[in-house]
Amino acid sequence: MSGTSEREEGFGVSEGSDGQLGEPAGTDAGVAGASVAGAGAVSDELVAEIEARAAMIRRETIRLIEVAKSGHYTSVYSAAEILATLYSGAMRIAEDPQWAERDRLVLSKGHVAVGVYPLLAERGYIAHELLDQYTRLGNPLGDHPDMRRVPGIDFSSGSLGHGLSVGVGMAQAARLRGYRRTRIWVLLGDQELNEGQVWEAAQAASHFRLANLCAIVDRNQMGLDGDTEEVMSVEPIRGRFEAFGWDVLEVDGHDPAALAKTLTTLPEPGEGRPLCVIAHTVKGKGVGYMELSRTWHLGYLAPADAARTLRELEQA
Amino acid sequence: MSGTSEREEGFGVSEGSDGQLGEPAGTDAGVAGASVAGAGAVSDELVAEIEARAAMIRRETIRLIEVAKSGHYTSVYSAAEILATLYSGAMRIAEDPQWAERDRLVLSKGHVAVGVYPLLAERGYIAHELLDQYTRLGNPLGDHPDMRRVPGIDFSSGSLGHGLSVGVGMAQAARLRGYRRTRIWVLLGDQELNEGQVWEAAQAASHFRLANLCAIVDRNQMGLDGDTEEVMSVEPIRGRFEAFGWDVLEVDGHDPAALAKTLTTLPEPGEGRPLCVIAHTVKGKGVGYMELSRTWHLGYLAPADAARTLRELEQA
Amino acid sequence: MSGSEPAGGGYSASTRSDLPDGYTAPAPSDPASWDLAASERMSRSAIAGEALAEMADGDPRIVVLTADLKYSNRTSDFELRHPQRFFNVGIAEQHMVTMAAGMATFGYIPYVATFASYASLLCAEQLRTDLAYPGLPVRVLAHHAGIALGFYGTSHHATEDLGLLRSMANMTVVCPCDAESTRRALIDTLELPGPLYLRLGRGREPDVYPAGAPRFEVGRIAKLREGGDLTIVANGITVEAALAAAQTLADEGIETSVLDAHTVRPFDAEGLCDAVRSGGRMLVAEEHNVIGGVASACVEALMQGGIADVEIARIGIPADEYALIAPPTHLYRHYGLDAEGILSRARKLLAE
Amino acid sequence: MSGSEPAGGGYSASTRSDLPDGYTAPAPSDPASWDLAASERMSRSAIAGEALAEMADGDPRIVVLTADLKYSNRTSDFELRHPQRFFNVGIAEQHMVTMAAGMATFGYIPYVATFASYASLLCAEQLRTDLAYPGLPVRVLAHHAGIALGFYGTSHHATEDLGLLRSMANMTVVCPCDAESTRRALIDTLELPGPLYLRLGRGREPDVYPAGAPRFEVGRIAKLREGGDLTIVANGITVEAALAAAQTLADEGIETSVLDAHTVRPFDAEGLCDAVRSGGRMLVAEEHNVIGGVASACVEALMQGGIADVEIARIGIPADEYALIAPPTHLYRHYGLDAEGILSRARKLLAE
Ligand SMILES: Cc1ncc(C[n+]2csc(CCOP(=O)(O)OP(=O)(O)O)c2C)c(N)n1
Ligand SMILES: Cc1ncc(C[n+]2csc(CCOP(=O)(O)OP(=O)(O)O)c2C)c(N)n1
Ligand SMILES: [Mg+2]
Ligand SMILES: [Mg+2]
Repeated sequence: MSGTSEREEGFGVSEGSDGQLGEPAGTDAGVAGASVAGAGAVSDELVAEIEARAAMIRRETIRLIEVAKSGHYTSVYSAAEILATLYSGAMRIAEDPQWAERDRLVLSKGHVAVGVYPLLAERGYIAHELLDQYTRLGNPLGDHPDMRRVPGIDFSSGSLGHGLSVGVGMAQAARLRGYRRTRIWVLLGDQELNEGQVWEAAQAASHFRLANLCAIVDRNQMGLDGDTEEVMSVEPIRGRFEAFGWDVLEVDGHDPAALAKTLTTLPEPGEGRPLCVIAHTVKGKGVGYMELSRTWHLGYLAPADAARTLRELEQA
Repeated sequence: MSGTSEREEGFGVSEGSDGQLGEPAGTDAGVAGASVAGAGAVSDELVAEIEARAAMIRRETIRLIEVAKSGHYTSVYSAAEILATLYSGAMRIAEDPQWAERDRLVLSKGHVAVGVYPLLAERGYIAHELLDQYTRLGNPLGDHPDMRRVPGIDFSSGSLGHGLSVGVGMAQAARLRGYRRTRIWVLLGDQELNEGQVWEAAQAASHFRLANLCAIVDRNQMGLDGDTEEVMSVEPIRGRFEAFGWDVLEVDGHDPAALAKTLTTLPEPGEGRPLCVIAHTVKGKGVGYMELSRTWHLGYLAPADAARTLRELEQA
Repeated sequence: MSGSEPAGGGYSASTRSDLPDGYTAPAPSDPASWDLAASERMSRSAIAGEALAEMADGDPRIVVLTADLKYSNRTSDFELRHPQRFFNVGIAEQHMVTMAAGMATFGYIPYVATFASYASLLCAEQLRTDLAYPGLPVRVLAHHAGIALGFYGTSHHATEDLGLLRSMANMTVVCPCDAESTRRALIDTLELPGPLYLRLGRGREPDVYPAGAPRFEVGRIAKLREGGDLTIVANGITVEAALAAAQTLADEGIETSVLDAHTVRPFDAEGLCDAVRSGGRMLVAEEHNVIGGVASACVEALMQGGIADVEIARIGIPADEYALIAPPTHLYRHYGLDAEGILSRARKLLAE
Repeated sequence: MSGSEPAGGGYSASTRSDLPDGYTAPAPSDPASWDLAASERMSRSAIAGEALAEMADGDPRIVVLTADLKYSNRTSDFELRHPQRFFNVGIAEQHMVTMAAGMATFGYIPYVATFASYASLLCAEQLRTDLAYPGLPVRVLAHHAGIALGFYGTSHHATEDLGLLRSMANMTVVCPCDAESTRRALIDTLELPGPLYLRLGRGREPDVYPAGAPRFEVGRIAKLREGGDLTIVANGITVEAALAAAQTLADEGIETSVLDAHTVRPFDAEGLCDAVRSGGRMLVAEEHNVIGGVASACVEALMQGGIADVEIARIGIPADEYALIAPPTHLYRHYGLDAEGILSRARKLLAE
């Protein structure tokens, strides 16, 4: 149940020249992604796979929150297709959740974790039974993810605003270790962009020319108290990232084909401008009464309502 | 020697409608600026006055640091004309340093204080004798300014990155109190723009439509460790402020006429986009061996060198 | 401007009559279901927003700021009544604290509200440099303190805040334990010249102090029960638990003093020394790391007061642990912060 | 990339042969004058950058980060030798700490350096959430701690950091007092699995420990002098002052134990209890608020160790004061943190 740290592996083996560690840069031997998409074309199978995975995320989120009796349905629902795409081949991960040269995913909007745990169980990183005890005493799965207790979680989060800095550190470290194909993904909330530390990290990412860093903004139009532009403006998101030295792409965050096309055909990670993908989404997507609702950032569906809502999801 | 707080004045006098305090909005009765420039035209007298005042700042900085035996010459020298212009009529201040409706000046780059104290003494806000004991035990004048001990200092500073937030609070408060002509000025360093809190404040200023807020960036090209673009990029400053919803003007920060024209002809403070003035300057301006030098962020000129440098300044 | 009531902006109208304009209707019909709006109404002791709204009716100095958490802390209650004096800064807590400092220099008394984890740790430098050092009257409503956010985990817990704040000159720290003491603390400190950190719970705290209770007085330890066998020092959620434990002990003939050490800074050393005898027994229970909080304040007070040979036990989060994942009440039970935990620790201490 | 040596970028070449490329020449000829480069060389005990540069020769895990302060903390010494493993993040301390945490997950051991005021208070949440909670081996070089920045004033002072950090689970806190103990602390903690906060002075500290001294051992109080009349507990700058005071007392026939309580967390309670007798006298002198720091740790240790009736005196920054403006040594004298101050407080305590 405890994620082993990379700290123990690979160091001290050889000296290496200064600034580069001794291990040989990795091969793909370990990669076992579900379905690695070819460059450019997005197959119908892949789209179907992403759709199925997103549906699974939405269903499981309802089931898990029924255990917790409180949770962030809507923050998961806006990100369901994004997460499904990442875990359907966009991310370079392997059977071993601690494979050193894997891509990393930093859940900067850590409250999306309840939607990620089912993906980790699906991949066999964690036991399915853990899901049934989500948030119960002694269980490692909380509302925010814990890297030390949950294999497949690359960093502990919960405090908004930290994740992009983590990503900068990881991207810099990946370069230093010579992991030329490793990409660092950071999932950010849109209201989260209010945090100043995001911009400290953004400036550093472009200054250090970390083209192996990809930030995905879940542009679901809302924070906790309401519409982002009403609570505290974050627009123009594209303009802000560009002014901080980033490349920016925009994509429909609920369109599996578009997401797959964007996220699986990125250039090889290297040196250059980091990339921000603005995923246009709807907070609560998939459940009518939750979509862009001001009262559903946090909530709980008791069994009867949960069942009714699951039916609504199935019919979609 | 202790600055009285506005807290004690004016409140509780009348109830006022919600959100607006009872005091009548201020008149200009209290204003006694040195020379209030007319809109548009900048007189030769004003230019000469600014030049003289900037020269005084540079001289006094050398004298004061001779007492302290350590100080920020170059951070003052890039800002000398800016400060001189603010204190030559751009700022709406009065004989009483605590006049409620005065303009405020937040020294976000607080280490410029040694260049401001002589201006406060010149205006009679503090006794000239205090300057002679700059940084000595018991003296209120330190490397960073203390609003509680130094009349004329509107906020205590020293930690970079805080000042624009202070300014947002003051601008919001000025509006709430009905001080329609009060403007809040914030002097920022360029490397200081690395601090994330600056951008938290920047977004809030435009969101709250604080057109009574004016940020001046001392674009002296350097932080402490070297060139800003080498240490950690801050460019494009204009692009960043614009993306955060600000109007931006650029000006030669060592040209008294240009500064006066810009700073004394701003529209009445009101509702709308806040204004950022990028003042292009040279760190250490006026002393050849200090200009854009990497070793002179901090330093000390012992008497012989101080005298020699004063002569260099006089000949300029 | 965030000062004005949200004007709808594309939201459908509410079908719940008690929701402010712009809320959408939640669908649930199962009575056990709830959404954010319903959750807000479950927080019966989260009355700071409401109390400030009342205080502000007659006091134009009061303004309220929050950081995208107006429903969680119910400063929305203030916003409804005083929209022009309410400022939502988005998720930018540090800016919020410093902005409040700027407003304070114009004579306002700003109340800033966010989770205690962010109010204390994320804003530590702003509290020190912008509030405590210049001595500005900004009040920090640090809600969901300790481990009140349960399975949100460490990022949302604040079990280090008292340690930080006890070392901060000019800072006043008060921990009310229920609605009435929260109201009293707000009223008592209105004219405090310097900053205040109000450490608040999650809003589900049962009543301890009767309405209008004179017993809760900022700066003075409240002796809620008197007894010579043992002194229990409590704070926040442990006050009610300590009283319950004391009642059980009383039924067994053991007499316990229960102190509410709500004001952690400045600490009422005299009040404590009056209540603890040399050679006596003291049990401190707090929702904080066992190092640096109330227990430390007590030990220092006794040592300085020359009260020696006190048998001392502490309940809190162990020195080198971060709390597990679980609902708050389960965590309170796990860490012995509930009545049962206090009772069993008290029994052990009495047997020593 | 900040990793490479600055390439000149418009600067004229240095005329001082010992300056790295890109430095401009300072004009001064008066021997008492100095600039940043000269000031750097005056900081003889600021050897962390140099020590790390040496350690890094054989250890590829070591990387160093700073926030536009490489000259003030002399991590420039590290940059010269290992430019690719040096990262300047500009004035963005919070990002620096979290970025280091990200690097640590790849097996690196990052050392982050900035003024203690910012390393502790500004980054408090990052230290807790990103380093201590996940237990990552990031080391914080918190230099110019306490009031070492003298007339820079409160914004640049750190007299609350120990209070904060003592309540932080998983955190190790060590305060070396000279060059040798700094080097030892760095070496001793290299393999520490969790985070470390190294509280450093301004780099002008005189030698206390001889080179290669085995007496300085992280985690254990160092007894630098033994005597039965009084125990002085010192830390950081007060160690040398305490030794000097003890020497004066010895000349008068009064025998003093001097303890260097350099490891504040975990605190060596046993070591302290071994050195302080019941009924004895203890004087604690520290460059910190008198609440929450070393003195608090001592009092708690004694109370837990059952050592009662100890007459205790504290020297530090008074509970509700921020230090005045003055050069550091003047402040040390003013607050009684120098040999004279310790001596006179010791005399008073002995007379009580
Ligand atoms: C630093 C910090 N402040 C406040 C919170 C509380 N909080 C949790 S979610 C949330 C709103 C997040 O909005 P957004 O970033 O848009 O994410 P979404 O849920 O919409 O995907 C807030 C304020 C937090 N987790 N961290
Ligand atoms: C939060 C914070 N971090 C670090 C410092 C130390 N420091 C003082 S001045 C300075 C460089 C400032 O550069 P810039 O903002 O460009 O101002 P300049 O002196 O060039 O006008 C630094 C890093 C500080 N005062 N505050
Ligand atoms: Mg959102
Ligand atoms: Mg600069």
